[in-house]
Amino acid sequence: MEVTQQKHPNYVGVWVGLAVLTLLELGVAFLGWSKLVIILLLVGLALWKALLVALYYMHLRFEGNRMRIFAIAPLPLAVIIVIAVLTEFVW
Amino acid sequence: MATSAVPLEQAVHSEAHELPFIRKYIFSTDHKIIGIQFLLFSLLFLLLGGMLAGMMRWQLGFPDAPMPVGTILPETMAPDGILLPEFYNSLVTMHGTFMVFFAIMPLLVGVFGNYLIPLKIGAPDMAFPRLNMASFWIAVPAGILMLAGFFVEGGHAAAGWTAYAPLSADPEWTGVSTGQQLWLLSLAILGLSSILGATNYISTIVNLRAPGMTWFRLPLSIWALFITAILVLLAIPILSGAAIMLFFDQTIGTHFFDPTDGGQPLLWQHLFWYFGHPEVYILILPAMGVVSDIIANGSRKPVFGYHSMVYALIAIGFLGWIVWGHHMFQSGMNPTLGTAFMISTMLIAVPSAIKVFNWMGTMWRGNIRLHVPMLHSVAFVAMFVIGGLSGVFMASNTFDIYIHDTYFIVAHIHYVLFGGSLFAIFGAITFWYPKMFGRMMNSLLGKIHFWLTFVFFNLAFFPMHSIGLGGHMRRLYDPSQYQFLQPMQPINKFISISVFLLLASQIFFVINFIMSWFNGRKAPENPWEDNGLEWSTPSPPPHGNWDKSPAVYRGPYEFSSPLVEEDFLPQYRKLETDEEPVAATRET
Amino acid sequence: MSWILPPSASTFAAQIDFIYYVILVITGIAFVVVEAGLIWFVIKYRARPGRKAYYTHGNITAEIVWTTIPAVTVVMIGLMSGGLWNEIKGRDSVPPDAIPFGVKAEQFEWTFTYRGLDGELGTADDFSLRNQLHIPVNQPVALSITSEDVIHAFFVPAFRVKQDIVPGLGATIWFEATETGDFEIACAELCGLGHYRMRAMVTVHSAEDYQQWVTSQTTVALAE
Amino acid sequence: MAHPAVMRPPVQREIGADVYNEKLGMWVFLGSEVMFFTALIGSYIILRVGAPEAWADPNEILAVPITAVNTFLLICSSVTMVKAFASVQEDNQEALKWWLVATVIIGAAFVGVQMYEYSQLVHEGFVPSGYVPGSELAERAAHGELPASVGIYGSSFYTMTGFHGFHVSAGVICLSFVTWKAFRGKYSAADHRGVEVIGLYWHFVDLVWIILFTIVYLI
Amino acid sequence: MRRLIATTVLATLACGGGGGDAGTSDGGGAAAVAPLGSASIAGVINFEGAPPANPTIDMAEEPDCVAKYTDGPIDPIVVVNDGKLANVYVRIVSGLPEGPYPMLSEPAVIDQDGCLYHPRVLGAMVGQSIEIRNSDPMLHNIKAIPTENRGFNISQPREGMTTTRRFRVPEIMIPLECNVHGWMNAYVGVTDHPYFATSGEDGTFAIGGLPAGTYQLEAWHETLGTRTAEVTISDGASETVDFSFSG
Repeated sequence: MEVTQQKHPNYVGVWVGLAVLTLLELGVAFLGWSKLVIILLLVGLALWKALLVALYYMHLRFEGNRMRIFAIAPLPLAVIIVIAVLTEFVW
Repeated sequence: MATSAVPLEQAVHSEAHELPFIRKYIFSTDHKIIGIQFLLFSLLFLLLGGMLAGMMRWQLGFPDAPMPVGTILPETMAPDGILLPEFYNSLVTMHGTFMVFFAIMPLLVGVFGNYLIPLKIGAPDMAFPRLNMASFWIAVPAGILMLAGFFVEGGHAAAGWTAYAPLSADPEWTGVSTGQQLWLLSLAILGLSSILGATNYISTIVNLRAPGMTWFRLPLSIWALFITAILVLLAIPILSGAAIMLFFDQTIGTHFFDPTDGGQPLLWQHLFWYFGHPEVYILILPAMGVVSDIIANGSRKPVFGYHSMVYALIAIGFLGWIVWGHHMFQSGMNPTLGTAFMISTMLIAVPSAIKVFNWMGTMWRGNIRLHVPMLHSVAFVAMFVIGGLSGVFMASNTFDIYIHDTYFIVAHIHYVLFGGSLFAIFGAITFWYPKMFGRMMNSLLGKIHFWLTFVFFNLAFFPMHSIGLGGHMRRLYDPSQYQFLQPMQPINKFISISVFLLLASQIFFVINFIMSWFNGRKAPENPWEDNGLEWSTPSPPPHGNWDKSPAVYRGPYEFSSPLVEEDFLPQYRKLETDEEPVAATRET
Repeated sequence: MSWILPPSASTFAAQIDFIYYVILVITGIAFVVVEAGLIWFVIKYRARPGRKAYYTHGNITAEIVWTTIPAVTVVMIGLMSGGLWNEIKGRDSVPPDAIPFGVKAEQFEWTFTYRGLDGELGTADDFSLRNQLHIPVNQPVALSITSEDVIHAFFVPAFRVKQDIVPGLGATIWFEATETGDFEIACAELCGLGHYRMRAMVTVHSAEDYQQWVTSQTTVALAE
Repeated sequence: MAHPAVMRPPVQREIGADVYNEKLGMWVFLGSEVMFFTALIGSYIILRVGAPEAWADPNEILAVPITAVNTFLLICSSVTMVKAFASVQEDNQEALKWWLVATVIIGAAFVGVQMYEYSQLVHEGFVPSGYVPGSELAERAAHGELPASVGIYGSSFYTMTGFHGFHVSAGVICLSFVTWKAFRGKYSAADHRGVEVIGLYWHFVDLVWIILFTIVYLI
Repeated sequence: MRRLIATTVLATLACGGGGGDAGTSDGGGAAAVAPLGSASIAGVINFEGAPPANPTIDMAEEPDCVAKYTDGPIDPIVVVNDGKLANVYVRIVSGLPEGPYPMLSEPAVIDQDGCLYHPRVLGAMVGQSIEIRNSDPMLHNIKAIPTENRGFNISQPREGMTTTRRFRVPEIMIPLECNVHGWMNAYVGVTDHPYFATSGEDGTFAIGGLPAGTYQLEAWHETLGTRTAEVTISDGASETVDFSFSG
């Protein structure tokens, strides 16, 4: 039914990738580095995994732009509230 | 989401033949029936909310005087007919809750969203009819839970409709435990209903538009409902999340909003208003939409600046997300944030102004028919302007220091929600009543109801500006406690009496609504000589709305077009010059 | 039914009221224009048989005009009140020479703590009064307010002062009274069934009266 | 009687979002889910920044190894789900059924492990309101090995993971329904909307867990 | 519509949903039980040493209350009249036969007068109605903060109002407070039997209607702590038990 998408992406490959990234996360989390670096790394890895799932498993990679817009539309709102409230503590 | 996985044709087909009463009128999947169900549901709560307001006003106008028939209230509410402060607080809370969540919102989104969207875009039904039915039948238990709160030990929620923590988080501060929990539970459930509804509206408008119904041929009412649906979809979950956290604070001893153990009371306000401000636009955008339709019809003239009207709607929908802090100017949040929020709030006045001027532009050089819907719509514009302008005072965070939490705010919100939304709702009900029930509403009763409502509404709420400027705090059980408020007591009396008369004048609407249902004048297919697709099908429309889907040849507001000698040119009327639209409605 | 603000008794009040009157004039004009326009249109263009409305879809120039004018106006209003806002509520707006007071808000009382003669809060000669605040005139005062239970709001109408007091967060506000006399303090945030009774008085003394008053109170406090 | 656009998906796909209703609807619904988890996760971040002292280091209170296993389980269930989708696209009914069954089982296993994790934590004395007085963890806190009070930590931990678990459970139920239909041969290469739509939801829940696992357990 | 609301309220009240006790009589059955005996215990609470000074109350904001006092209002925490201590709550802790015990049909009355509670220490039986009165022309709210029972927080905005509440479980002691007047404190002792008493201004107390037996007594004072005593009485006899507290 998805005419736009003939051959499947390498789902198993993505799965391996996710597993590896998870292991990486576990490694990083218990390194003795400064908290900030670790947090940044972990967030980076998490986003990377999230992106993999969204692009391949949820096939955003193969959707039209309209669907991509639908998918990312709420994210700015999520960021706005968190940032705004955090300013209470930051300055 | 198994429901949405059900292939739609089954849903539609199974409805085709004649159905037993219960499937046709109770558990119906027909968007028209569901719309009418929402109408009755929310009108009931509108009535209730009005009653609660009446009790409050009695206490404010005549403190210490026993309320007429107040003695039938139990002593936990009003011993010998005089309200108790705790019950007064419950009234404050529940009046707000009923009106916002169970009256205005379902009236605009639930009723007109359901009824108009498929009819106006030329679809046989919603994209997910069963989901649609679910969204109504989830709303009902929410309403029942909300009502139940009045009858539990400790009374109903008494922390205001904004339920500021920690007052709402710990029964110790109010003596209310079960009531507050029911309140939160009910809102979480209602939230689910709204989200399902919004999902349905968006999918329907995006996917089910009739051939030729391009985005910029959509009536403004549909545009407004579309933006509203997006706001509902994204704002309500925030409330649900916050309500659940507060519910856990109440029941299983979590500490989200409890400052003594790392919690943050301000977090509740941020979450609530991050939902709450889009909510404000959820409550006004659909009203703006239907009013645009009715004003164009009443003026027999295309909407002035259709495109800028659409862009204004979108702008409001977007700006609505970055202004929530203006509810919290005095809450002690970061003052720098305060300034930022003030600017964004000021900006949101612009699209509103654009809309007002465009409505006036639409009436300018029109051929205005002052039928009842038009009366209400013009009143909407007039009242909304007052509400909008008084908003500028509060948007200035500095002057807000003084009027925050005073009756000035009360006046403002009622000019927007009553003067605005409710007038639009009365207009819209009268306008689409013939389509809904196949009968016209009585025009004379309608005019009487309009003028009484209009006069008493202003008599009731305009003076509130003045006492607000005098510093009169809101949510105050007995103003006479303060010396500086005592001189305002006469005005309070005056307001109260006006409110009673305002409530009384609604009787005309109730009578008109019920009488016309049974023996109103039979309605023709297109009684208002309007252009929308809904007028191309019998009143009331059959199941599936059309035998074959209507084709759309032009925009929704071709009134007084030079192409024809009538002063209206429906979207579905094919002129020789028109070509058949292709099924694809993709923009180019 | 008046649009005049009640008498004011603090330095802020004058400035805040000015902003109010500016906005009042601007919005007043807009109000008259729109409402008059509506009424005029309804009368002038009411339906007449055999007449057709003027067929137009709008006018770009008009749109631009009535987009810009409101935009400019509101932004100006915004900038105007923004400056004053920082003066009143900015993070470090409290003048150094302001007299410090401790205020405790709880259901449904205000407790005011005075620094006594030694000019220090938190010392032996501090003394507290229930629902009574005494301050000198023409002298900035700083109240550090904390809440014991729920959110309250410290509101002195005559001073145009209002601040929510969030438990665990507290707030420090400052103002300078310009009139002697008694003024009412109200709780402006619903705080429970006794909210409407959460009322206190602020008494503004002339400088010398204030000194005498503090002296007398301190001696009493030390006596106990 | 009804509008052809509704009757046959191919026609609809011409219209609007370029996808059939159910898929569009699911994406729209996921939008609201994003905002719901924003309320929870956002609050978590805000509360944690506001009161860092109330949070214990990773693996101090929460058991990372067991949840790491759980994470792996969820990732696996995602790949089985997407495999099921791929199979139905190729009209491979057998593969579809068994991949779906596998997904249901792994999903249920995830919920089971989470239940076990909760019971362990409660047993050690970590509950939504903080420490259980006199419990093992409370003791360690008394000796300064753990934060003195973890009320807000417990509150947000249980609420967030709990609601994710709730979503997984809901997913498992819907998946079982879809699996049942698959066994009745309701899906084909031509029309497999149910499989794709539930898949979207399932992957979304997995995606949320990826975020949760990182910020709740690892940071 | 208002009528509809109200009637439904009443309906639910009737089935006990309304929280307020609109005259429903708990333990009414127990009232039928005859006194278990005729023995009685009486005694005096002595106070040794100099009684601590009670703080004065700053009532300036409530002239109506101040007017009720000749010399400034004092917070009666420790009330000693020539060596006798008032407001001590004495009850039988153990030694009683199994219930049911005779129900006290008279309500226990606590009055708010001059912005103070009278009495300051009140004894009540489980299910016995506690009648709360407001004799001040102003708002008092009454907040009960129990640990076993269900608490309440009600208001009496006008003079002469009375509200009735009951407690379902024995609890020693339930603090009552008024949040409008932070100094107002009272304590309610709830027992499942009627054998308790509170020492009056003269420091005396008396417990009657007891069957013969050996009883442990406990005397409770809000700041001075508790004292216990044991006494054995035969039917119809009357024993004297004195307690003594010191500052």
